[in-house]
Amino acid sequence: MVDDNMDRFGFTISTGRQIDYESNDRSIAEYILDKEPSFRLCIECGGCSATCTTGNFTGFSLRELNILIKRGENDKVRQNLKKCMLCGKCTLVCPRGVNTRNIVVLAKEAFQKSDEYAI
Amino acid sequence: MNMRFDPFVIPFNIGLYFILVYVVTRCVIWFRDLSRTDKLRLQRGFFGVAFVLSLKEIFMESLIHRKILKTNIRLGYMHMSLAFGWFLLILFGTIEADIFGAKHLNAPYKAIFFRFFNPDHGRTGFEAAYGFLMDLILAFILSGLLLAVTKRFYSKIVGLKKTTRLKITDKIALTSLWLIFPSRLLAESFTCGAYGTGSFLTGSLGAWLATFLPAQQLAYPFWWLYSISLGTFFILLPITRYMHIPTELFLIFMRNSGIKTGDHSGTYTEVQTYSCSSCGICIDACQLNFSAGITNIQSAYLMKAIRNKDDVSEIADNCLMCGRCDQKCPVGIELSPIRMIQRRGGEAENDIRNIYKGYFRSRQTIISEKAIGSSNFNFLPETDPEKADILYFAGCMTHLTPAIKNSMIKIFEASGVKYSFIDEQGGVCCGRPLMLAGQDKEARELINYNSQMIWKSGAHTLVTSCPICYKVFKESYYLDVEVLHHTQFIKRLIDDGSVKMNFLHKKVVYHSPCELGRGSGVYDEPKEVLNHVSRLERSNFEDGNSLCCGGSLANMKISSQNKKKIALDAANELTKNNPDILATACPLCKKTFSAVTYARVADISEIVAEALIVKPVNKNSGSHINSIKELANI
Amino acid sequence: MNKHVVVIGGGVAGLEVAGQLSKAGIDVTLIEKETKTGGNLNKWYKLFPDRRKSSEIKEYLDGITLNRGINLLTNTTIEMFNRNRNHLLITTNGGKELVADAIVVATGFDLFKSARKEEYGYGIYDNVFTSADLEEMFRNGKIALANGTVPETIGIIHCVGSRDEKAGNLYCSKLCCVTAVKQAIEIREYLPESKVFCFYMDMRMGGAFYEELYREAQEKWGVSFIRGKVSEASETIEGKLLIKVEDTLAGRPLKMKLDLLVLMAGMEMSEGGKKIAGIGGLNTGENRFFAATDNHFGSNISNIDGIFYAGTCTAPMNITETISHARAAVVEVIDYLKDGR
Amino acid sequence: MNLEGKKVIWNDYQKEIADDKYYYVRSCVRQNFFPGSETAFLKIMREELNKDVYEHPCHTTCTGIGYHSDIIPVETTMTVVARQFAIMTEAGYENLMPSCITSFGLYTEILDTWHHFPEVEEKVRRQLKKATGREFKKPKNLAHASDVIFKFRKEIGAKAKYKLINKKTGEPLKVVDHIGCHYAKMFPSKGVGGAEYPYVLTGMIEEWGGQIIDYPERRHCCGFGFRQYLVQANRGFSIACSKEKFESMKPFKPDMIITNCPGCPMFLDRWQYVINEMEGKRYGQNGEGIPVFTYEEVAGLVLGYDPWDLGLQMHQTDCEPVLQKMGIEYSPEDKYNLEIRPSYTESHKLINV
Repeated sequence: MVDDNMDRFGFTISTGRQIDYESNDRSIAEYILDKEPSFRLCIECGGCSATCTTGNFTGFSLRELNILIKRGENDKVRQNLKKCMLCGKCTLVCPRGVNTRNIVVLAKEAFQKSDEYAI
Repeated sequence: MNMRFDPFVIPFNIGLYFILVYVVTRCVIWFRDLSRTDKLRLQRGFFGVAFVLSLKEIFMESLIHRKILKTNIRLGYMHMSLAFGWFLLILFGTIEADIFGAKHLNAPYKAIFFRFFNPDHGRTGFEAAYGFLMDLILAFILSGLLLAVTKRFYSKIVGLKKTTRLKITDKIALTSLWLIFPSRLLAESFTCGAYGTGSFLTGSLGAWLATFLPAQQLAYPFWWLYSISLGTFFILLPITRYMHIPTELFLIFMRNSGIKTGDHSGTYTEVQTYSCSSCGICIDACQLNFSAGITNIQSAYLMKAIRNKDDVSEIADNCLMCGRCDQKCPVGIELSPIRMIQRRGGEAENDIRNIYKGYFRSRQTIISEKAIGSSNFNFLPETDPEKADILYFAGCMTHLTPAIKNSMIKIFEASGVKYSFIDEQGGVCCGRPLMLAGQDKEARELINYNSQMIWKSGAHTLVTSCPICYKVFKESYYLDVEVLHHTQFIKRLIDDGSVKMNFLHKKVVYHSPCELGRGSGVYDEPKEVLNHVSRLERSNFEDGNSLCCGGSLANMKISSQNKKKIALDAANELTKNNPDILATACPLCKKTFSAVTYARVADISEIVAEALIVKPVNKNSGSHINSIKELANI
Repeated sequence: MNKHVVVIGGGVAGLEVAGQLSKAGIDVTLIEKETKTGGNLNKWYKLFPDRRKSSEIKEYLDGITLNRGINLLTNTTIEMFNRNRNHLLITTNGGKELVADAIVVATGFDLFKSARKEEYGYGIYDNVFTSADLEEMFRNGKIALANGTVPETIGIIHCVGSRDEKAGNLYCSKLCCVTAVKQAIEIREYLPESKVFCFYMDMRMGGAFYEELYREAQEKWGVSFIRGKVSEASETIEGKLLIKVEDTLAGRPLKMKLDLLVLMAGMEMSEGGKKIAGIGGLNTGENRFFAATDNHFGSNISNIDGIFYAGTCTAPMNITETISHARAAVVEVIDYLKDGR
Repeated sequence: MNLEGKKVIWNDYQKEIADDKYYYVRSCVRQNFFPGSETAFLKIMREELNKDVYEHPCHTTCTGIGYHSDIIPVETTMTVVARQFAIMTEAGYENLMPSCITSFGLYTEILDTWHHFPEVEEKVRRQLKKATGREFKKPKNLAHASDVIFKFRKEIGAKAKYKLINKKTGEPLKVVDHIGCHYAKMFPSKGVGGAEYPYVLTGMIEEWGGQIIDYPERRHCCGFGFRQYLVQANRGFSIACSKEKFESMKPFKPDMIITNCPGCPMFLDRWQYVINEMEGKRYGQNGEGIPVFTYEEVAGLVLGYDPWDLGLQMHQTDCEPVLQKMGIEYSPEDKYNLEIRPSYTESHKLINV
């Protein structure tokens, strides 16, 4: 269909980057919030991403993943989560005492449980 | 007069023969399920010294309960009086029946209900003396029983802060157990009262009862009660925690034959879980309990949950893996390894529990292998480390405590050994944290990556500052490289005189990190190093008994508040006599403690660096070459 | 004879000044344009950070003023200033002449007129309210939409009329962030089922116990904080408010449907203040608030001899700061009245 | 929705609109794609309202399209605009009335720039003098053609043969207004009703019996965006913008869209067709599109002009549904019957001056 449009018109209707809060699925976030309330305390300071070992090698940012989970933008999270080495430096630097490692573990769990996202 | 048989013994007989058959079958099944090697071990053990050792241990632990006695005298006495006392009762009862009975080699019930079948036995002389002995043993048991009953209702008495919760079948079994000895007492007393026999306990009690009660008529029902409670207890045994009584014997024998828990659940794990008597000593040992007030995840509960085939994931993950319970467990169950197995496993399927399942259990295995999906560390760059004899791997945590890192560099430079700091720019995680989260597959990827790097460097020694790394390098990396924690390395430098240092006149107390101490058995070197440079003071929590700082990476679930509570308690304990320095050998411990205490917290490497006499070292002096040789144990 | 000081403005600052001066034995006339004193304090039901009732503050202030029988002129405004040697002559709207040895200007602030941020549709969309409107709802103990139903999703927009060149205010009103946090918590208390979202540019939790309140809002009340300035609101067919914002921390634009929108209106120099500045020739700053002669030592002193400032007519302040500033003004006045006169 | 609130804002945005003697400047896009509109406009101004509307054949594009596509430097644009002013000055007119919103925006922007930077104006004057020997006065009044129609909406309403009312049901037609971005978004004070809640078209609709509907993406660009459309690679974005608007207005079941910018009707009209071709989506009722009109066309319909004289056959989304609702008689067979129509020759005459 899309290619078909390309042939006929030379372009297709672009899809926006806008997060549509209502239509997004935040079940993953709810699963985590339920089991790890400290998830709420994140103020997106980025300390975790700054110290992150994986972050040294890739664009992996736990801060970003945290917020994407909360917004229900789960695809990117699913693709990146497994890069985490669980080394725990993030937990050590977090100024809000967020149990970051557990968030990663729970997120993996949650994805595992919801078929549509299974890693 | 001498009766042959009476119907009231039937319940007892049923129970007795049932349990005998049951236990034998279970042992056969367990044996059948063992791996080939373990089977061999067991066979060899049976005809070897292991058998003798086991008998000794069984006597010491299963009857006398030495370990429990050591940790908690009252609790120990309780277990001993019941176990050992009952054993004696049976032993001497059998002998009694054999000597004084109508004929030799009686059926068991003849011994158990001897007094019933020989009511007017024991009036004079040797018989009386023997009767006295039997009464004595009974009194011994009853005293223990008294403790047990009070413990149930008021556990403080036996010095336990927390006592395990029970399921209904346990309750029934417990009551029947409690009824056994009182009913025997009364049954014998009434009989004695009726016939005017019996010794100081049964005799006098019987005589007194007979003064106002129809002893003759009352004796019989109590003999029934005695028999029934025995029977019930035996029947229920397999589906209650009391299964630990027979299982423990088998466990002891297996252990002495050299069988280990390993990484996957199997017979040995199963036997261990059934050997747990839920004595609750692990609950007392657990800092999550006495510092953080978390009281539902201790090993006793884990064992129970596994036995009941509950979903244990919540319990299994909420643990510091400090290993204190392993150290304290009187039955010697390898609790942490079992917990790790649970973490590796996915959720166990919740199968319907019923009496039948209780008796004929399916094999104790993790149902679904925890599925985390293919992990993805292929972003890690190709490594080409510089060649070196000795590698220094600081570890992730050490990069958050630069003082340690810098001290180590200072020490390396001073010693003049040729080394290479492989994770100077921040390295790749050692893999242990993933393992502790039960994600072995992922951990293996990192292990392979680091192994590559270490192998390419051609080093013969690997020094790390982080006990977490140390443990995994030592246990899970297959390298022919000697792995040393920096405390061990410093010890060597001191021994072969590669470094000289002043004596700091400072009061130091040492906190042994879990992963280094209990985890890897490195207790002495750190203390020796500290002794060498400072005044090392003893604390109440040394070596195997040392506390956890609470910062452990092993606990995924604990909140930062609870971590703090644990750290605070531990720090307060250690700094009781206000030392100048609270020394540790782990960056994580250091970080955790620094946050909660005003005392100076320092890693041993820092203290050493402080005391170091930095002298220009002649890089190619012979002595230096030797020291390298020694280091490498060439 | 006794000294006489006229205090203009019967809000927190004015009342405190009047009270302290009369305590010091000085005759005070307090001029208030409204029928009753209290000023903006009356608009608030409970106060951050400890959520005490504003009426308690009011009671205290009345206690040190009205009940001490100071001369209070309500429904009164100033029409003219004149100087006669050391005396300041004031003409009120009623044509009343007052002779004062000193004047303390405590004209306070006005809330930013939220309708000026047209894109948020205050006064146009039925379910857009200001922080003050919400306080009124709290006072009446009922949070409801225009059609009387209970809102489920509530959005709070920070910095409405503050730090906004388009609104002509470059400064930070300081109190809106913490007010938003306080009101978010209160909403969750009234409506446990509701979800509350705060849209902020920066969380400015400068004051004592502000950050703790912020933490409580997240931890205990599950309030979501989204970093981004809402660009526009519009009404959907089902009467919900569709807002557009960039979730700057996710780096993505975001649209969301809300039942109710609360605008954290900023603080502006009051109209009364502007008028006084005009007729009295008092200096005002870029931010249109009164300009004190020295930011550090003279924050109460105006460019005209004998006229002093107290409270939010000089800059946004919370009540604690306002009262301190008022007391400082009293010290300046007494000092001024002493020397040479 | 609280109309009172809107009125408050409308009061803040009153603008002065000259009432006669206009210098009319045609629109590149409009005269090509909706020629009927400008013809109708002139007819209305001259014949219905008896206004003096002057236009000069030598006036050129304002270069707005090139300017907004970043291919013409602003000074060049200013000089070209200065030339239009010069021609107007020479003709003795002072009230500039562009047909194009982008021109309107551009003129406003230039005048504002000159106001703040007189030296720029001076430079432009020199350049124009050098290039063409012309000199100019700045217009006394600058109003978009739609402003003027807004000004005389009542007069037009008074002469109305049809109203924006569904003849059958008697219900007012639901009308979506779309204001060209360059009308007021740059200079809200220069637009009737400002930028957030523009009143210029709303006023006409109300006056002529229709009911204006407010929908979430009201403010959104039609999708032209100049380089967004002109560069083929960007067209996906252009059409996405239009789609966003259609999706947003659909639930309100609008009967028609009315615009005051030449580009907007073009895109709102043509993109409806393309979206339907691509995704088989239509946004009007019973499988039809939503007819899109220029304000001139609507005024013409209200005054009872023949739809085909207005050039409604040039629309890609059929207008018949609205014609039927309004109860306008029209002959379907004449739709594409391009015999000379008097109005055309008339407009040709004008151009051949």
